[in-house]
Amino acid sequence: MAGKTVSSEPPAKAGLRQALSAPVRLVMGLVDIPMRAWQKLTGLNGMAGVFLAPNMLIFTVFVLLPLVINFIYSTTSGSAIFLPNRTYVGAEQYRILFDCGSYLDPSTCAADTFWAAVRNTAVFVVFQVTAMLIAALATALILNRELSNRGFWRAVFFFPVLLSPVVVGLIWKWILQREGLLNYALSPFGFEPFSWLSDRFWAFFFAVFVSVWAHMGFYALILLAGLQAIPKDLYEAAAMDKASPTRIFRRITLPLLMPNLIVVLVLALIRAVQIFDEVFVLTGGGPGTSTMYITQYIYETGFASSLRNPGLASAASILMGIVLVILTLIQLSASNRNEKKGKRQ
Amino acid sequence: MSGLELRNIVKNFGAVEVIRDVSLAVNDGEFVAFVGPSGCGKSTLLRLIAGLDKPTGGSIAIDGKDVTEIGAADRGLAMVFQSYALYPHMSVRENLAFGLENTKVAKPEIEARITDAARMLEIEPFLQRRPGQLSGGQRQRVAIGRAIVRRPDAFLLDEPLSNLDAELRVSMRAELAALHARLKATMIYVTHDQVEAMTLANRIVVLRSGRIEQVGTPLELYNSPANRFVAGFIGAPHMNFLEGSIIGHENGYAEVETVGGHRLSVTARETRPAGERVSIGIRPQHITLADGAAAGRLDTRVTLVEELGSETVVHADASGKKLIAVFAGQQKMKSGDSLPLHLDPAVLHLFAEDGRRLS
Amino acid sequence: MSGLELRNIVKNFGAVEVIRDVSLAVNDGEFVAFVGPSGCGKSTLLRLIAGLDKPTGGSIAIDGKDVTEIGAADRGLAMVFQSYALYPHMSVRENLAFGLENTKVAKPEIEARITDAARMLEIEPFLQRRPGQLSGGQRQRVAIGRAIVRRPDAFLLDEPLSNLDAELRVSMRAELAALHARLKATMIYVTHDQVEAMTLANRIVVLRSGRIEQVGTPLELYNSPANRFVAGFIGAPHMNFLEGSIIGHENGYAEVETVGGHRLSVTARETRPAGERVSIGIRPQHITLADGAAAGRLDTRVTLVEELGSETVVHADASGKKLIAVFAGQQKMKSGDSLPLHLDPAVLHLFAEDGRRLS
Amino acid sequence: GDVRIMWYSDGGEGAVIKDLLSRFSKANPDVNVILDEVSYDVVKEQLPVQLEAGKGPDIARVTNLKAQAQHWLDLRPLLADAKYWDDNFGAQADWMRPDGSNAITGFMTQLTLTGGFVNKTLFEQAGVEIPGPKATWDDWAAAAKKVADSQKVFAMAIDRSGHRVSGPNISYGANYIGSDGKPAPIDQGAKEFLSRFVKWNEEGIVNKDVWVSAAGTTYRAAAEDFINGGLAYYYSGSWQISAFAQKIGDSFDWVMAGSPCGTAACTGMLGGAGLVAVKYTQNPKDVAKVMDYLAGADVQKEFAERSLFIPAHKGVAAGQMDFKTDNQHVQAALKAFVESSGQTAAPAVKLPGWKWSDAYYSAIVARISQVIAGEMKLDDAYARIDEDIKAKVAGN
Amino acid sequence: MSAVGTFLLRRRGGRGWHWTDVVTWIWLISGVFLMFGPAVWLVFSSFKTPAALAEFPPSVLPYVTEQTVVPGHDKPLPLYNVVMPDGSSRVLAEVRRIGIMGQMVDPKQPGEIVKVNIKDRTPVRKVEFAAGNYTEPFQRFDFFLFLRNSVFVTVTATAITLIVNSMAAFALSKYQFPGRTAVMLMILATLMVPLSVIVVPLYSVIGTLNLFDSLWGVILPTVATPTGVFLLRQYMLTIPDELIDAARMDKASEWQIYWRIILPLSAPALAVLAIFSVVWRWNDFLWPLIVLSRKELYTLQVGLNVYAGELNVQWHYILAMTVVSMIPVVLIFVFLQRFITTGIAGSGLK
Ligand SMILES: Nc1ncnc2c1ncn2[C@@H]1O[C@H](COP(=O)(O)OP(=O)(O)OP(=O)(O)O)[C@@H](O)[C@H]1O
Ligand SMILES: Nc1ncnc2c1ncn2[C@@H]1O[C@H](COP(=O)(O)OP(=O)(O)OP(=O)(O)O)[C@@H](O)[C@H]1O
Ligand SMILES: O=P(O)(O)OC[C@H](O)CO
Ligand SMILES: [Mg+2]
Ligand SMILES: [Mg+2]
Repeated sequence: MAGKTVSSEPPAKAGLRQALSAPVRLVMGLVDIPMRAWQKLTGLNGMAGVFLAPNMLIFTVFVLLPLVINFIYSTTSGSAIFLPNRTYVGAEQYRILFDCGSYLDPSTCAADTFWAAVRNTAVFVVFQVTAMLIAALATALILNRELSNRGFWRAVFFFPVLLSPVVVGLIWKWILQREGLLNYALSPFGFEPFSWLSDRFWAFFFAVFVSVWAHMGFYALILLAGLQAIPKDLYEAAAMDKASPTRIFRRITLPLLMPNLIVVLVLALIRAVQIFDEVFVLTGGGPGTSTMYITQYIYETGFASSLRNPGLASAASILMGIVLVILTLIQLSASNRNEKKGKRQ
Repeated sequence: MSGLELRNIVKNFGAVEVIRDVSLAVNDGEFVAFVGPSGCGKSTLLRLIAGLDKPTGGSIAIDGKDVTEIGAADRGLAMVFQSYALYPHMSVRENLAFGLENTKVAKPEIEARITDAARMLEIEPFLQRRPGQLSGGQRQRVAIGRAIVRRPDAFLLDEPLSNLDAELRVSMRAELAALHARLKATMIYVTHDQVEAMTLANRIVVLRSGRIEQVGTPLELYNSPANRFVAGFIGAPHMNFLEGSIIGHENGYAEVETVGGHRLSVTARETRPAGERVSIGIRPQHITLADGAAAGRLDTRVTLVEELGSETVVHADASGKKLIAVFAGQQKMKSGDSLPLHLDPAVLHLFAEDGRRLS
Repeated sequence: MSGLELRNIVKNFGAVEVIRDVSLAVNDGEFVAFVGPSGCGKSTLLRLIAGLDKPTGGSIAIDGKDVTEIGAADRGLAMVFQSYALYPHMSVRENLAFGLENTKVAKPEIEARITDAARMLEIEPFLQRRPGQLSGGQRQRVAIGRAIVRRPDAFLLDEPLSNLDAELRVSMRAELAALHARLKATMIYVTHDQVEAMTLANRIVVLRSGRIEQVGTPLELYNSPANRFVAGFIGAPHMNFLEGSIIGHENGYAEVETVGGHRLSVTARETRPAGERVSIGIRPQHITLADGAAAGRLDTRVTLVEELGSETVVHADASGKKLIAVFAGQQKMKSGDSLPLHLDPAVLHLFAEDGRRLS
Repeated sequence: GDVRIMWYSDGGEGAVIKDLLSRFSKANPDVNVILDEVSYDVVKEQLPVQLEAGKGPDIARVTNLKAQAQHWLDLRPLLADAKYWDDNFGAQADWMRPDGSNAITGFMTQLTLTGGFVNKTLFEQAGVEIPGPKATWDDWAAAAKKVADSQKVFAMAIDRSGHRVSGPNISYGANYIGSDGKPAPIDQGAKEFLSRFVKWNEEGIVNKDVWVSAAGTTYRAAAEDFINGGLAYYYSGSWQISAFAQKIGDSFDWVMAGSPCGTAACTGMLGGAGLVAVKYTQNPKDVAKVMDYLAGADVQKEFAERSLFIPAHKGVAAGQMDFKTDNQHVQAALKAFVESSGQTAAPAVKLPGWKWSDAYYSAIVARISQVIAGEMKLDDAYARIDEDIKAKVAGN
Repeated sequence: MSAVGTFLLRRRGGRGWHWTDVVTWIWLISGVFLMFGPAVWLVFSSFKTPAALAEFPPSVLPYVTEQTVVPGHDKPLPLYNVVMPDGSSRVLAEVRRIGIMGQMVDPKQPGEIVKVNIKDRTPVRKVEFAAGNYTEPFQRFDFFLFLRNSVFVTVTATAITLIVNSMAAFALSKYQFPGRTAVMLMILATLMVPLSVIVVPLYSVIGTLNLFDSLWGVILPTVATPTGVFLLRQYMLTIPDELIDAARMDKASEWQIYWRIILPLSAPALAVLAIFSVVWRWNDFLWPLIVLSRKELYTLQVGLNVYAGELNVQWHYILAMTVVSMIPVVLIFVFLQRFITTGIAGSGLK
């Protein structure tokens, strides 16, 4: 008997809901007429196409097409922005990127900054995604408990997501600079002022920390929705089975959360690889190039200076995309296995 | 374990009163069945005992210890949910093993218990399947299995056999009885099946709208229902009731005038004033065919005949009042036949207008 | 509507064969019950008829029209799911209205039908509640209501009464029968309840491991089961089987030697060679107490007595063979008593070693 | 018709131009001037895309003038008095037109000049003499270090920008422009200063944080340290003046001290933002009208005085300026900048109009900060700078 | 239980503190400090004058130096705490500063000038909110126009996002059709390249479609977000297929199944996506910047950005406007998060 907590609405509110839903019903009813006709014509499989169509149309025009154009860019050179004004160079841009003495040592590469960025990004992603996952999961689990003032607590953890990356970067820069809030707070304990962001380790640490800080609420919310979707009666069954909280987490929560965990993992990974704005504002990629990530490289190469090289930037972005696709494929094959598992019924 | 005591339990869902002041003591090792109309609060009561819900009022004690504030995991009970609540992502085997792993039972022991339960429940072929790949009855058996393997001090079973076929139900019933005998565990059993309640339970608790109507051994309930509700509820098809009024009393018998001016005498413990409205109850199985013009004969007309093979259920009309009678074997009656019935005073029940038993 | 015809239906789930070559014709307006052991494929067959699953092989025709490729929504059937499958986000009223809104039934008509169904199912007080706020039985009634309000050409009901109490079940049964009479709709009804199957169905289909064992009217199945499986499955408690071997034949009777050298004669249509292994079936209700030293008397010892109030189920041991007998009323037997039984040749069934009926 | 002006602001100049334009609108009701105020990002990232697509505003305030010169409208035929423009804005006209053309495409809304700011109060407190006008970078470093040691502050800082170190480089004789007009390899002059700069960073004379705390070409200013009195000498530019006026207030005294000398000169770098007409306009005549109005001497003077900018208009600059501030530090600093703009060395005047200066700046800033961060040797950095620039030239 | 205890109702039954309760509390409290603290600081900072913003060490509250009117001086003079040579301390007003010496007067005895080394004085400060950070931008530009554009973009884009994505997610989670995995992968693969990288190609597309300088040009490219499809699809996977079976038996068309069964049951995920979409669209900066070049069409974020110049950024305005523009999204969050409640999809089933 799951869902005991579902309460019936007071009649007044229900009435309001009915009134509000009337126009929606009308519109949806109208849409239903052609939909039904189409369904008659094509059966269920035809409907899949209908449901996909609007998304796919917008998607093809505004996402896929630009991506293809982007690929074509990567085969051209020059600073011109529009394709017709650019010169075709084939794989030249890729050749430049891959022109290395040894791939393990960026300094032997023609595009040494690119490879430094690749290496930095790889390390960053490993730590950031792990930290992100743990933090988001912990937050979601805790927000999923029966707290009073739920809305408040959720807002607390979601709040940073509302801030633009620039503001995020800025706030933390102010906190972390040599004369910043952190040093100020530490001074009573006898710490000398320290330039956190000029230190390789700490700059990296805070790049991870701040990006987790800024986006954790986003993932926590996804996980929270997923947690709430787990039927209550399974927890009741587990309680009857004398399961400890840790075992409930490992054997019930985690597997049933898997579809949503996959969302979070995939998105977190993609976004970690694409990390840019807030870290850029925070560390600018420094000290030296130690927190310079691949998107910053692309941005610098393709857009920052007046002498842009969009071809090289595109090539780099295509490479980044390919790596991401591979990583995502790996994750999804895991999820496909889990899809069947997570299903009730 | 495990004596169980409910003291003045009340449970409300918002404004809806679901359990109203239920008190009940269940002895260690007893097998108690909860019966009652759909929605009367059986499952709710079970959930309260389990610790899955908190009562709005009253307290629950297990073995004399107040457990009202103790969580479900710490009460040491096992439960078969009416909705099964199987873990959809685990195989049947894992579903069964989960509770044992939680209590750190050794691996071989887990294996043994699962094999045991699976054999008993006839689910060996499905141990590797997920619940989603099972039929309704198979799922229900897994749900039972999950409780059984735990060997808890007390079982809470919420209609555990409702989706099983007759044959399987009989064998499961026997298995549960054997289990009860072997484990000496307290069992609380919700069922809609009269046969289950009658054959399995030491005592039956009859609930109605969140109140206990009667508690007693199966035959007590059958033979001396405390009131008209219990009388009607226990026994299938349900008892026939004939409205009537007291004419007089004589040697512990009450003379009652009922449908069509028909007069019946019924044993009565109490003397009620003449003219008072009463009702007479008679079980369908106790109605016999009147041979010839015997006294107390009731003339009726057959309206519907239900052939069950081993017995025949006859619906009859006695001066506008519907009666149901059950005859053994297959009868040659058909709708429209006239049917003279005999109501033996010895098997009649008498109830006051408020439902209280008088006989 | 709606004649229904299944032709050589096969359904596999991966490697698991669930339905194996089922052919069946259901007449327009007929009430057919599917019975069979848990997991035999009843629900699967229903889902195939509904169009929710596609058969692996074979075809389905409704009113002579092949609908194998037609989706569920266009087959014009209504279904009560074994798992209810209520819309959890809709109130009971909305659950009932949904199907009607889909077919553009007028508002007042919807209102009327819901009121009707709610009265019949006794769920008026809960119309505003969500399924999560209902008891198991209440949910089940909503599931029935959802099908009923639709007034479809044919109903598919998957154990619709399994979670209702006896009394309610009886009245629901009557309502369904009335509905069937009124709507003249074809009904296909899966049940584990023998009484339901026997009283409601025009014909009963007995399934076993995805195959049809027998199709026939209730009494046909009860009186002349086609094989030992059907014989055992129909009737509760199940038929007793005594293993034995043919000694000889005489005027349509076969002489069989069975447990403890006991000899019985049984009607037999076929002559079987002497010495062949056969089994004799006798329903528990047909066993009577032997009075005195009558011929054919079987000496047994009582092992278990189950008092059901209206009848008594006695488990007895006859030279190591377990027998169940049902006696009317409450008997004074107890475990350990010796019990001489009489098996009337007229009510015995004879089955060949492969289960085929011989009598 | 409509004339759209894309305008970004560093400070209060947006309000000023709005004011000036509203006067124009009153006088010319037939021209509908619309001021689209945007962030600098728009000018930097969006405008180029629009321009290449043949779209864009009619007039824009731009810093990247030369590289986009092909998009600017030649106003010469449309102007009432082209000679006035040549006379007063001719010095920078080359910055905003294709090489070899004589087009008039717009004017500089302000000139900027790099130079050093001194925290006079710190020097006084330390009892250190402020070096004189002919003092070299080494002198300044030595003096600032003394102040730093005594006052527990940083001695020097230079904004993280290739443009900012190019003045000092030129002062030591650097020349970026090769004989073919393409970039020359980094020369001894540049190395002279850059190696000093690296050394000062290592010794803590220069606050390392500024250059280390970013990668690539990212701009980082050290203004905050200076504003907070944590810096004795800050090499930045004239645009800081109004911010200083606002933020430092009365906390300490500061002066603008021109650019220190190297072995070859004592030059800063010129720069600034220009207001240019866009070729793709539908109303060239109205555009010219607006431009003419804005280029007027009165308007120029008022704009500079109210915005606290160094005027690019020759006549106005030569005249008496009355900057609208009551902060005497600002008055003084602005005057000092106006004066020192005269000492700008020839290569420094040329660079703003040279196509490859940005390639040079980026390479220097990216690689030198890697050296300071300890990621690279100085000599490798020089090699990388040359390679980076070569790649840029090849790619364009 | 203490007052704090009642604030937090614990899920695990029983008396006393389970370790999970302790962890919960630690997490929540540090959450307030760590997640919310910087935000509070941001709000306070938005009330600081540029000078106070640039000040180190930073203060939490916006302080300004207190001033007082001293007879004989036209302007109010700043007050300082001065440590006198004898070790005592006095509050003096500074008339002017010459080099490292300040000329001070005691406001109560205006005649006498005291010379003080500036090292020995510290300003007397009080909390004052610089409301001008808020009011000036409002006067300066068309806030309400920008607001209207932002609202239009946000609302429209969110509505379309929800509908279009949920439709696609429905198809991808509840239908078996050839190429389903391929479509899913393609959708995901496009997440892989950040927007900033494909801005130029996208710009050409927008140009071709004549959506340049149109709010639809801002809206359309964002609505087919792969994130949304992916998020919704994964959530819909958890809705039991049997409910769809039931609806089909109820003669519901697929469209009705979509909007009457799937959509309501996906409410928590839809709420999450709605929150995201609102936040994204409201805060979108780069893309509107590219598409919109006329101020009549500016969204708030674009409009507010005029304070970011090349060499100078007027943080006091930007912070204030950040706070202002955050208010609507916070409210929307608070409203929408209610829908992230117990999924009930399972409770209709046995
Ligand atoms: N997805 C599946 N994969 C494999 N086997 C399945 C799957 N679904 C059902 N089965 C098997 O098919 C058989 C028939 O199932 P079905 O649900 O039709 O049984 P049933 O006759 O309705 O049983 P019950 O009376 O228990 O409801 C069962 O043995 C079940 O285990
Ligand atoms: N969340 C709820 N809100 C309001 N009423 C509820 C809620 N949950 C259950 N009820 C009501 O409480 C009563 C008791 O429910 P319960 O499930 O205990 O009945 P039951 O005896 O188990 O019935 P059944 O035999 O049908 O399973 C029912 O009438 C039901 O409608
Ligand atoms: O690419 P997505 O789906 O993550 O969408 C992100 C938002 O559009 C960012 O503004
Ligand atoms: Mg129940
Ligand atoms: Mg079934």
